[in-house]
Amino acid sequence: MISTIKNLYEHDRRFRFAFIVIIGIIIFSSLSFFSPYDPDSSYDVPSDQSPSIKYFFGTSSRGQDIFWKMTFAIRNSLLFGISTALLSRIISILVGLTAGYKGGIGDRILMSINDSFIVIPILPLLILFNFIFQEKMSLFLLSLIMACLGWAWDARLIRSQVLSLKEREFTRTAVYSGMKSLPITLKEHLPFVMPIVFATMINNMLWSMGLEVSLAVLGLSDINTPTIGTTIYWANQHQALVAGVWWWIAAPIAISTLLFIGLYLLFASLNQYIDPRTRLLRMGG
Amino acid sequence: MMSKLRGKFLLVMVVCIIATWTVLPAFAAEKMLEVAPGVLRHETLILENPTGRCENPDNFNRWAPGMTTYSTGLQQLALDTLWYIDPDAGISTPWDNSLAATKPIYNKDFTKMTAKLRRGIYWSDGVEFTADDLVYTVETCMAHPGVLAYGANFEVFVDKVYKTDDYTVVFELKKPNSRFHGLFTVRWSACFIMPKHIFEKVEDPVAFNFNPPVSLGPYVLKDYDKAGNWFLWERREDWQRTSLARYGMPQPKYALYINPGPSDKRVMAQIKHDLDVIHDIAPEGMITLAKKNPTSKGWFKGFPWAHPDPTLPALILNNERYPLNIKDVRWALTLLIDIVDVSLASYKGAATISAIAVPPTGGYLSWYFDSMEEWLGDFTLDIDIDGKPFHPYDPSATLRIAERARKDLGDIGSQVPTDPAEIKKALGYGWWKHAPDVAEKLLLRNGFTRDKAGKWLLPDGTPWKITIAVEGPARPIMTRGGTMIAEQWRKFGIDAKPVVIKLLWQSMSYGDGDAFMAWCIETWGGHPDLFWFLESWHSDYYKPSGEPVVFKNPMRFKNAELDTIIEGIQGLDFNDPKCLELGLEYVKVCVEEMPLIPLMSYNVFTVCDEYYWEGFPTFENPYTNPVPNWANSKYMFTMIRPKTVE
Amino acid sequence: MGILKVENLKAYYMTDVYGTKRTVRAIDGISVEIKENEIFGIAGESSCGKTTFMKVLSGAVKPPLTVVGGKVLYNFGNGSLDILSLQKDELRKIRWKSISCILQGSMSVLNPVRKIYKTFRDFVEAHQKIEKKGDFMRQMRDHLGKLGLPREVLKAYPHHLSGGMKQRVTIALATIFKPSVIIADEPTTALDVIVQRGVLQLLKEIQKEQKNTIILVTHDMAVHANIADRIAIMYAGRIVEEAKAGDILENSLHPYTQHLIDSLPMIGDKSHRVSIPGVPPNLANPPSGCRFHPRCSSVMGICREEVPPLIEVGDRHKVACFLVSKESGDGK
Amino acid sequence: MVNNEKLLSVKDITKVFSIGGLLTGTRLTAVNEVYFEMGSANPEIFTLAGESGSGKTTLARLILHDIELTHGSIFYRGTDVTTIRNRKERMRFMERVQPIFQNPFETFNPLKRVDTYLYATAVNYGIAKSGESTDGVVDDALRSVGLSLQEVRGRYPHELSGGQLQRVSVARALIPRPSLLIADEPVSMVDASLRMSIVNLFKELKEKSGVSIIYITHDLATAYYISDRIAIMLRGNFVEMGPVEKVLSEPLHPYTKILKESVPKPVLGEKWKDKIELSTLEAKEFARVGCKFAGRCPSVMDICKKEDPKNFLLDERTVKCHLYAKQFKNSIL
Amino acid sequence: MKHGFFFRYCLQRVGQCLLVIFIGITITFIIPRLAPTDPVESAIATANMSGQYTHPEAVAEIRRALTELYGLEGGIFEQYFNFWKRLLKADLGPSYSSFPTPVMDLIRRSLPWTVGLLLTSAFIAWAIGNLIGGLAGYFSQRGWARTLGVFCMAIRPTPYYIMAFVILALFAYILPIFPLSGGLAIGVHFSFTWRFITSLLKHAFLPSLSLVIVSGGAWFLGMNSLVSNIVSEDYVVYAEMGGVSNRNILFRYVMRNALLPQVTGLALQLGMIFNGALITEYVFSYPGLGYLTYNAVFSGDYGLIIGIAIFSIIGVALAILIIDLAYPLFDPRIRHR
Repeated sequence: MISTIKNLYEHDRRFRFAFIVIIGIIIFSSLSFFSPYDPDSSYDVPSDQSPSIKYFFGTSSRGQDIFWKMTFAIRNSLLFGISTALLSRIISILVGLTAGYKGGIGDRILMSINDSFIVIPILPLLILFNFIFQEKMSLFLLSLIMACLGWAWDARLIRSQVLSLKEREFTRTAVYSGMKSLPITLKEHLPFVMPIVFATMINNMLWSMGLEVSLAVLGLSDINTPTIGTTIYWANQHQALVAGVWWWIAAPIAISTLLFIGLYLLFASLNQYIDPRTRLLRMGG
Repeated sequence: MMSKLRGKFLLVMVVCIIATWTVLPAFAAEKMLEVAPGVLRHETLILENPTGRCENPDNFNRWAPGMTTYSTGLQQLALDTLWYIDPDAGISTPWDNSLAATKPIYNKDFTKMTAKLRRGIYWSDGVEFTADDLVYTVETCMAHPGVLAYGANFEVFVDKVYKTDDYTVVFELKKPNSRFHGLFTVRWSACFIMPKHIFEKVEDPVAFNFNPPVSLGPYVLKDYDKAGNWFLWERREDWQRTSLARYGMPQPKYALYINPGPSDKRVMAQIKHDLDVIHDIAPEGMITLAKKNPTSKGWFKGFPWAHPDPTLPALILNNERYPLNIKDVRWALTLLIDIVDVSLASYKGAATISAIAVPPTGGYLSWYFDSMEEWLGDFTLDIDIDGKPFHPYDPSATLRIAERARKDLGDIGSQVPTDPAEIKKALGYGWWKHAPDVAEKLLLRNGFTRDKAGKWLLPDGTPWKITIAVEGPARPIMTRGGTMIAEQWRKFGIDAKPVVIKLLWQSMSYGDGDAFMAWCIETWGGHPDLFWFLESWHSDYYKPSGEPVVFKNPMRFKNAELDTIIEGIQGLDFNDPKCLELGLEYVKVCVEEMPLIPLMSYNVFTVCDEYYWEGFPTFENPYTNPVPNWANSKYMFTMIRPKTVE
Repeated sequence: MGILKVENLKAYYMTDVYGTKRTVRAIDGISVEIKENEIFGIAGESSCGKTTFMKVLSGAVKPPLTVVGGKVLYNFGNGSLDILSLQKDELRKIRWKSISCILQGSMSVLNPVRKIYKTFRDFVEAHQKIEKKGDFMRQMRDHLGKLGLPREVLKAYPHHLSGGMKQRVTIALATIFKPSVIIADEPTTALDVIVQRGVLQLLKEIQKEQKNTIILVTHDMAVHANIADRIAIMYAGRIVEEAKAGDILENSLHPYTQHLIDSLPMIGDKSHRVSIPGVPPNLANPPSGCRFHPRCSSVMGICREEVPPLIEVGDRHKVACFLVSKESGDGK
Repeated sequence: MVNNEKLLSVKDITKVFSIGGLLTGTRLTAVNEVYFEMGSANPEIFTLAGESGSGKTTLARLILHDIELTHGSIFYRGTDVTTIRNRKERMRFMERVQPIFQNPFETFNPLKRVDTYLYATAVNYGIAKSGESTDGVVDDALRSVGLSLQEVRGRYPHELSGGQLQRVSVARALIPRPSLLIADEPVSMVDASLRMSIVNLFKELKEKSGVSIIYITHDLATAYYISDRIAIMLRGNFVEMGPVEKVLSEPLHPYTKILKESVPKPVLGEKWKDKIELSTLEAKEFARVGCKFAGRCPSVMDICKKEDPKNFLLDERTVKCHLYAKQFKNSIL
Repeated sequence: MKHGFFFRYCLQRVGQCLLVIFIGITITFIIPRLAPTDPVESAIATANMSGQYTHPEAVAEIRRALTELYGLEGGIFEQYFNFWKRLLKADLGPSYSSFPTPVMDLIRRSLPWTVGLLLTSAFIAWAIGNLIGGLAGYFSQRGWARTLGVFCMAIRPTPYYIMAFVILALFAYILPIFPLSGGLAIGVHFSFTWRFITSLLKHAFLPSLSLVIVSGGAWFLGMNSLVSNIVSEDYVVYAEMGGVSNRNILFRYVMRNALLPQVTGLALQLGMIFNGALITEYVFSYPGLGYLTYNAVFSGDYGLIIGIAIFSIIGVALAILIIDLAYPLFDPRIRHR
């Protein structure tokens, strides 16, 4: 693990940049544990102050120091994005591997369900879920629901990859070595599927965090939990865009843009690193 | 060589395509001199329709269920009814006999009401308006009770309705009702009169679209958007044959009601002078307009700009829920609120606060607030602080708000009034003290405790949790205020949380929650009578949680003293001065019991742009309510004047 | 001189993957001269550098492949031309007109979503203007007809064609301009024997008719035996023996060549045959001296230390082995 | 009961693929009523030879029960293997019949150490119980192919040569001590200099360990070199089957003749003389009614284009060609 | 025989499509039944909120009348059965917030706007994103390609709401070139006149631009990486060896092949239409389905929400079906195999 990072850090410029950015953002979000203000308190500082030495990112119209507020927001959004992405990755890997490897009726059933999830419009569904759970709708629950809705396309990608892996001779070697289906998919196929998993992971994070913002803009998320979405929600409530409090919106966007370029490059370089072809080259093949 | 050339050619082509695509509609940049073909901008008043986009723009049947086009100018400019009460001062008086020639005439025991109608009023298709129309309206609505508007009301009360001549209609009532005329009295809206000659030809008045609407008001529908974004009205040639003609000619030849989109866009549109009357925006938007558009005018000349609606946003507590059923607890929660912060959070200080259960608007300032001031100062809670009874009223709260606002607003802080009398009128009289120590005592004596971390526990030792339901972006001001209150309670150690409930009014109706940031007290504004909303507070109409409430008692508040007051008002004539006395008694009961925590009037940032038109109603000249979706905003049309645009 | 002269060519793959630096000496000092109008066969096993050699010969040198030293000189009748020092445009001009290629894996060299005639057109258009579409189609049909291919293939997609047909189509594509040199890298490896026979015969006929030089690379000695005029044997990035086909097959001098030929089974002969012992060398870390020495049964001390030079022993018969250079007297 | 003596008996098996092309769908008979037997008394090497698309790999997969057959039956030592349903039966079958694959570099997952497959095989078939005895079993198997555990342990596929990998592959297949190996083009991806070592290994396995082998190849030279019997396949049919010396030295079927002639020989002066006819579209040949070779057969007759020839028993072999119908009446099947 | 296969393939795909639609619609039927929404109470609450006086006794009467009118009786299975019965007659029931207007009418009114705006934008974005992405992937070493890449990466995480708003502010306010809101100028109605067309284009431009930037960016990134894989394919290398011009290689060899997976992606993108539309139409006050959804959300009209969801499901499933059936046009290999 550490040697991997070291290796990448030394030899991949993209990784180096991404690594520094991500670490910076992680440090930034963990600063939330040392925040002098509660995540939900307001009017702690003068409102509408533009960025300065005293308030790095300025203050909001709600009298909050945006710097500290963002530490919470980024932490929550990041956790939200990661948990949604991880959960949906697990589902899509399970479905993709099973459907791809088992084939037959099981595959057809799984793929029909899968396709249904592809065509269901997510936003109206999330809105309906919001009606159902009302005040019980927490960020965690939301991530759970989104994970259940956001796996389908990626499962398809994984499945098609497994379909071709299944035809490769080493799969048959494993079969004739007496290995059972599950170990075959997990041990033989998963490593080849990982690049897709990583590539879709970043997309899924983008997607889920984007939807979180959309829901927040519509007032359909937990407005007490600071996230990128609720930050924009509150800024909106105070008409920050026309009122000229641009830093209230610029701060979350700048950080999330940085975060995503970081994540994108991180996964791109990581993907290249774990790509079977490069792995072979690395091993001297 | 060849391929090189082709490569360049391709590049040029791509650039061209992109360039055309971006520049193509650049010739769209034309100055808006015409609103629509033939409709000149300077002859047109453009107003915001706060309903936004009307999904079903073809339906103008104001009486049918599920109609969404009432604020498109329909109820403001095309419909009319017997009486109007202005929430402010009115052109002459708040009361206006519109289609009626006189005030309502009741018999002694209020079982019969006679309405005299004005003569010489004509529908836009040339048919004269007569008693037949009124009788027809009542009968048609009664025939579809619960479906056509007011039908259910008529069914409850009206025994018989008939005309004695073409200009006199008599209502015989099933039971005494001293407020029956209220059904035909516009404050926001009321039962409008149907054109009999149109509706009687229709098979099903419920499914009828009433398109194009035949107008009884001074404007007729000229054109509308099939997609529901705009509605254009044109002044009637025969505008003199309408009730409004008494005040002169409506000045704008055209009125355009539009959906201008989210509030940021309304601000942009007004700065571009494309929107004359904004219905409402966030206080920050108002401040932006105040800074950027010198012709933008609010109700007040400067801070707090907003027009106070005769509506009282309050923290509606569910009086059935433990421990909110304990008076001490309700009071403790009240004393935990620092109204200065709430005002700043919700309105940036531009709130008109109210300590009592009536909105601080229109005539109510003198009728109720002036009258109550002394009593409130003397009022004590039955708890001793330092051996002395505790006086919770704090008359200086608004002064502190003004001071804070002045500081917060920066360069336009100077607009905040400094004169205490002026502050009173603009920001309200006073509020309850922020007294956590007293609240603590109130709670402790009811057996509440704090745990080690300082969190409050219920007497049985379980943590105390409260949710405050807010509506989210649908009502930003209240969401902001509710969130602030939750924060204040939380800081005191109560686990309070604001939650966005999309269907707030529905869950409030079922009593599904602890506290709701909403309103259930609405008044005439221009008339002191409270019966309008108070009637439903009577214990006869009480509904327990789980059952939907009837009308305006979502607190589920039951009080014998209040019942007496309500019954008292019911027996009095609408204009009897004793009503006000009983109203004051009601206010006292609410102070004692605190069934809901009154906060402020619903200040609406209705901003008028004096670029094309001037003479909009203001606090100095409060001839009508400027809020453009209210039916009585029609009076504005006769009072404004075109401004010569350079 | 001949049409192609390669002088002490060295081309290495230099990779740096996350700090793991590797240099694969795929071609390590090759000198060869190829005459006009002959089929020159290059034989060798997998990863002996023969495909790399073809890449360099066709001027397709892209990182991580780097030419470390040497020259590749062509002579198309107007002076010698070092393909490694040409500008992109100059290279494009001589490609296909003077040098064309038939690549290994004909299955994937044709654009799968393009009809054959369109691919032909792309290649032709790159070098000359097509005035009329009709003329062009007629020319192409004629060209295919001469090669004995059905003209319908022009309207087909690659996936419609069998592997052998695809390979023949690529041959047709490679010979449109009657290039002086055709580089054919394992053109028949993936083909069935009957098809292979057809393709090889086709190549031979073209060569006869168009009088061009074909550089044919394949690991299959039997193929060389059937078609090549001269054969060079490559081992681990070097040429170990080069001679007329007959000499290689019947009078080979290098132990590797001898082993290779001896190990080939034949129908009608069930006598025991053995493989060359040991494993092919790793070019990232090749053995010292003669690269064959770890597997050679006649290994001597000198073989481990010095690289045997390629010397001419008979009628244009060259060999790089100390056994031979000792016999012939000196190491010249 | 009769089948008991036979190691393997393949009866009339047919495999039809439905190729779901969008506009031109076809049913493709990849294997057409193939019949052969392998005795259990003496181990033998039986070669399936043919060009690509002849159905030899499909036949191998059918015998291995990797794919379902359309009809026919396969008996292994008297048990019908087509009825295998559960894992237990399948394991028992795989213990006896093991495959060797074409590409040694593909046989093992490039990201895994090769020995893991050896250990997995030993453990899964219950050949070895404890850790040490597993080492022993694996080492024995490797030694029988001329390698040792030491050389292989911890190595990744790319660290071994193709020849070595193919040996490991054979070693793995040998661990459950099968009596039949099915080797699908085992040497086509192995360098020429190493090829013979693998081929010799098969010979050795047959002779010393008594393992029978089905050797699938397109290379007639190696087929001649090691096998006892050979079947020549063309578009799913066995066109000629019999002892290898007979079939390859004096082929009867025109296709076998052309095939044999087309094999290039590494000797001088044996160059091809006449041009040959090549098929342009494979699919056409599959769809052909009558003899599949009729399209390019030099001795084609009218009947060839109409009727599928029968198998004629002739000179210790079967030939599927109309040419011999007149000469011999004693057709089988 | 030959047609049989095509027919069977189509039948199979259509069957699959129907199954998917069935499952999708069933899911959208079930979920809102779990929600505690009550259209009758919503209607009464709305009237109540808007300050219309109702006598307490009259409220009960209204409640009774509306329950009957809305037809909300019966158990869940009965409702489900009736739901399908109506659905097969293309009836989605009444909208509660605009009672008794059928949901179908509301959707029919809004659908052309959304489909027009989003379909066009999706295709433009697809075309431009892939074109530029392909160019940038092919010339990946050039400075402009890298700059574009970074730009697209930066665009993606920007919340769409903000992006749309900034575009609006820039081109309709700061540089008042385009109208602030709506689908058509005031007084303009559907007709085949120059005025109508320019008005339509003018109003559609900004919303479309915002969509194009966002999804074009995604296509760009996707195409970019696809191209960088394809440039090392044999047929590309071979064409380069044959001296085929860069332009031809780029378009006919690289992009043509890279487009194949992007075609499938387009089908999916069409599915995102219904998600993307909501915020776009809200910001630009564009009178399409998204705005309708927005209103439905704020009035708790779940009948309408389900109606829109059903439309979306059918639309997307059909889009995928069509692209699947048309795919052989793009990939000749599918036709054969």
